[in-house]
Amino acid sequence: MSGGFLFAFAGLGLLVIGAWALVLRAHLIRKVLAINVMGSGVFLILVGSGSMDGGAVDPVPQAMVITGIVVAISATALALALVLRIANATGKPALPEDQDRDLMDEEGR
Amino acid sequence: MPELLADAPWMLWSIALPLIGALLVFLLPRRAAPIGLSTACLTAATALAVLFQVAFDGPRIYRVGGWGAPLGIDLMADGLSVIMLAMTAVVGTAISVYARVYLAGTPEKVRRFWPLWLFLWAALNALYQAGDVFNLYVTLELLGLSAVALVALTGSAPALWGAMRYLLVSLLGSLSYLLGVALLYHAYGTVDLALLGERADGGLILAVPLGAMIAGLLLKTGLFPFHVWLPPAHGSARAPVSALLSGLVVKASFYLLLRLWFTFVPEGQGLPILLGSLGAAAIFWGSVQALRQRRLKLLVAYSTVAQLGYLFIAFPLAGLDPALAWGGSIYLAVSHAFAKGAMFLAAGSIMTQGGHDDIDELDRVVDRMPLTLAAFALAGISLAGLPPSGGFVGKWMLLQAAMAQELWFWAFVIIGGGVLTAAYVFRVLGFAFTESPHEHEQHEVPLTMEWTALLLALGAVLLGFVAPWALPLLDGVLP
Amino acid sequence: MKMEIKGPRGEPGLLLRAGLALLLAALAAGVALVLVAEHEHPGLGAIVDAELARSGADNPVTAVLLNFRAYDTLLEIAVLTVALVGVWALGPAPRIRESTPSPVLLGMNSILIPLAPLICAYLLWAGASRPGGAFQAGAVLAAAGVLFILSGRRPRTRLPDAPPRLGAVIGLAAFLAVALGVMSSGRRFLEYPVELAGALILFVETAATLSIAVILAGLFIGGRPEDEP
Amino acid sequence: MNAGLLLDTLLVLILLWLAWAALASRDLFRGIVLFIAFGLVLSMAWVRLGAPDVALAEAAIGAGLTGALLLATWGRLPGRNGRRGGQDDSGDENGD
Repeated sequence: MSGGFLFAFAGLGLLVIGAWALVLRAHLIRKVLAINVMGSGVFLILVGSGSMDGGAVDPVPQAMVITGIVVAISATALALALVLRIANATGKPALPEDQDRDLMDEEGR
Repeated sequence: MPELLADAPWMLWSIALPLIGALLVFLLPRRAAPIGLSTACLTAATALAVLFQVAFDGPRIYRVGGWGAPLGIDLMADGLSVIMLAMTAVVGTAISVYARVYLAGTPEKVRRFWPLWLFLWAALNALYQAGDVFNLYVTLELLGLSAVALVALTGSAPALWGAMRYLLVSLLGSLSYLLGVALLYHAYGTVDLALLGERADGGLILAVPLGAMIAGLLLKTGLFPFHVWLPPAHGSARAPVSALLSGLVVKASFYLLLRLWFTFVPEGQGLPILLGSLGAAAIFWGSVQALRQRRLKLLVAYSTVAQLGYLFIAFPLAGLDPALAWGGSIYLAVSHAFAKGAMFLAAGSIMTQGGHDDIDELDRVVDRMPLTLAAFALAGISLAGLPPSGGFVGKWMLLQAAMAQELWFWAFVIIGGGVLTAAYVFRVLGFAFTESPHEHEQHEVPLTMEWTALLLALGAVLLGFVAPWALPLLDGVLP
Repeated sequence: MKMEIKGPRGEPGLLLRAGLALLLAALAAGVALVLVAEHEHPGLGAIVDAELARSGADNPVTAVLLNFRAYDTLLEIAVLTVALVGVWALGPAPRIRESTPSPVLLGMNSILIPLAPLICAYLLWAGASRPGGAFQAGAVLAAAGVLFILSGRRPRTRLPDAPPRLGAVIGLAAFLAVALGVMSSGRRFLEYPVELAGALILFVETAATLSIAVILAGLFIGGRPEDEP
Repeated sequence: MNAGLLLDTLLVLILLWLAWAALASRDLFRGIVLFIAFGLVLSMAWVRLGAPDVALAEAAIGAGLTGALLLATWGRLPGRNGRRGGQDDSGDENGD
């Protein structure tokens, strides 16, 4: 068992945690966090599974992950800008179906 | 000189030109409209050049950077690619012409619309010609982000919600797709589509990544029950943007789904029947919702949910004669792009004229804007699948495929969906002929807007006549 | 986006949770299965090593990013640009609260901000042979910009529009110019001549670094410059 | 079990815990801070995987700038400081 194997499975765990939170948390910033965690999970699977045979580290998945990280921050920035406009326009950073939900983030700022 | 032009790498230019144009309009916002429109025309011309190259010389491959797969990235254009490219070129040009006039009153929006739309067009052309699953991921993200930003352009709360939901769904879909790419690379050591097709040997090792990719793409295509994000996003965007999203953008993820399906040819009957059933559910659910809508643009958006369902009916029908079923599905996708583009553009004109899009309050549109109403009606004819429209050809092919195999349920779905489509189209037409009890503001609608919608709708009908030339392009693409 | 089956107070119900758990369990099982199975196809590491000498970079990751799969990177910079165009389309930048920043932050900044271009230059130069490269360097430069904004020392007068606009597109523009420029000598898009590859990569990376920094800082500001035409 | 594997296991456990805590904590600010920590630990994981280039990108972009963006957005949310953020040209109501 090599390190790559371990990290690939950690990536799988992150994917599951992120998907869970993406559906169940209402606050839009939390959904953005969840997407980012899921993305990190997929990146770990991509590189981790590539270095599972214990040989030299494959540079191709690494380059893909760097591309993925840049794509992720682009999407995150657009998403956060949207969250801010939604919060300013409606007073609550949540989608309409979650409007009546306790966002759990009001207290303890 | 002619040989030089015939051999030029138009595939590449169809991607590079809109990128250059997008940068130019972003740098020179004051001249956004003229630069944007000329870029749109040039891009369409290059896409049509690719169509001719492939039609006369067969499929082409362009090795970016000269490395070649698996180290480098290959672009490839075959019959399916060029059909989608040409569809984007024609519908995209019409929408560009419309947008130039439609947005002229709001210079603020002009500057925002053009760079995003040109980036979106570059993403579409790149996607249709990509031969590499990771490169496809990047094009998907480029497409998704520019589409989301276009929806948010409206600025109202519903549009912002629509954009946000669209963004989350789009990102979830791409991540699911990327997971599939990671597993494919792990299992087969390449991301080149052609090589993957050779190496993939079926079984669970292929099923898991393929399942993840297909699920992600279904999410992005908005197939029932993943359609929840679609009507708010498509219904709240500006008219040209709605036309782009409904006509072109959802087709991109559907194309990719087909591409994966044709490359890997999944075994078994379960998945095709599931996809077909979801398609049937989409047809009925989307049509019923369309009938119930009060606002015209939401009606048209729900109609998209329904018509997307049709594209998936081909999956359970492809067993006996693949060319018939897939050809019908692809033909429907193209006709829908024309018809739905025309419908949203017509809805935009109606909204501009009366200042609202309440269906019950439509006020003698037939007298005020006969051209626009004709566009709406012609587009409706193609959507409902009446001869001789493109929609008729597509549905007739699907129907033949169903009857040849005596699969009566699917035949019933195809016909029943057509009846429902006719019902919601006629609901709009009915109100367009009557007078509204209330007074509404009246605005002048530029003739260009009316004519572009009408020409697109005419295109949707005339597509019925070009089938004998278009369908042979698919030879060799289908499994 | 999901079919929400809600309990009281709009909280998602048990059914939704159970369905989601089932779906995720199936996903995890499937992925785990593919991960542990035996595979006969090695990755592309060996091919990259074989062609590394012709790529113009000694660092294999840089070689993949900026030569072998440079087309991906070009589109990715387009994605970054779209994000900025999209954020600008949403509206003008929210006003940053004018408050006196802490002396610690100011003191730290007077060291960090001049240092950033140095680190950036190092990362850019190192990227050819050691870990580092345009994205990391651009991020460092952007971080310096963000610190500068946070320190409240940005000019009170409105930011002019043209320089950030130009800075944002220069990376993609230079990349496209190089990619298309090499075609004039009968090569393909992005097909660098071997003897020039190193220089071209460095040129593209420098322009990209600048753009990445401008775009990332622009994304942080969160809206378009106010005096836009 | 060698030291390297022990370190990897520890990293993975911290990573999973941080992700869970960032997404499940009741306080959003705490969640964001935990997410930034998650990014930093993740960049250590990249080093362990033999991917220093990715580690640098992750630390600078994934943790650093994403974190700054998240904190800035959090700080600008309306109601946080008893003020509403600057409104803009969000115009037409029925969003044609």
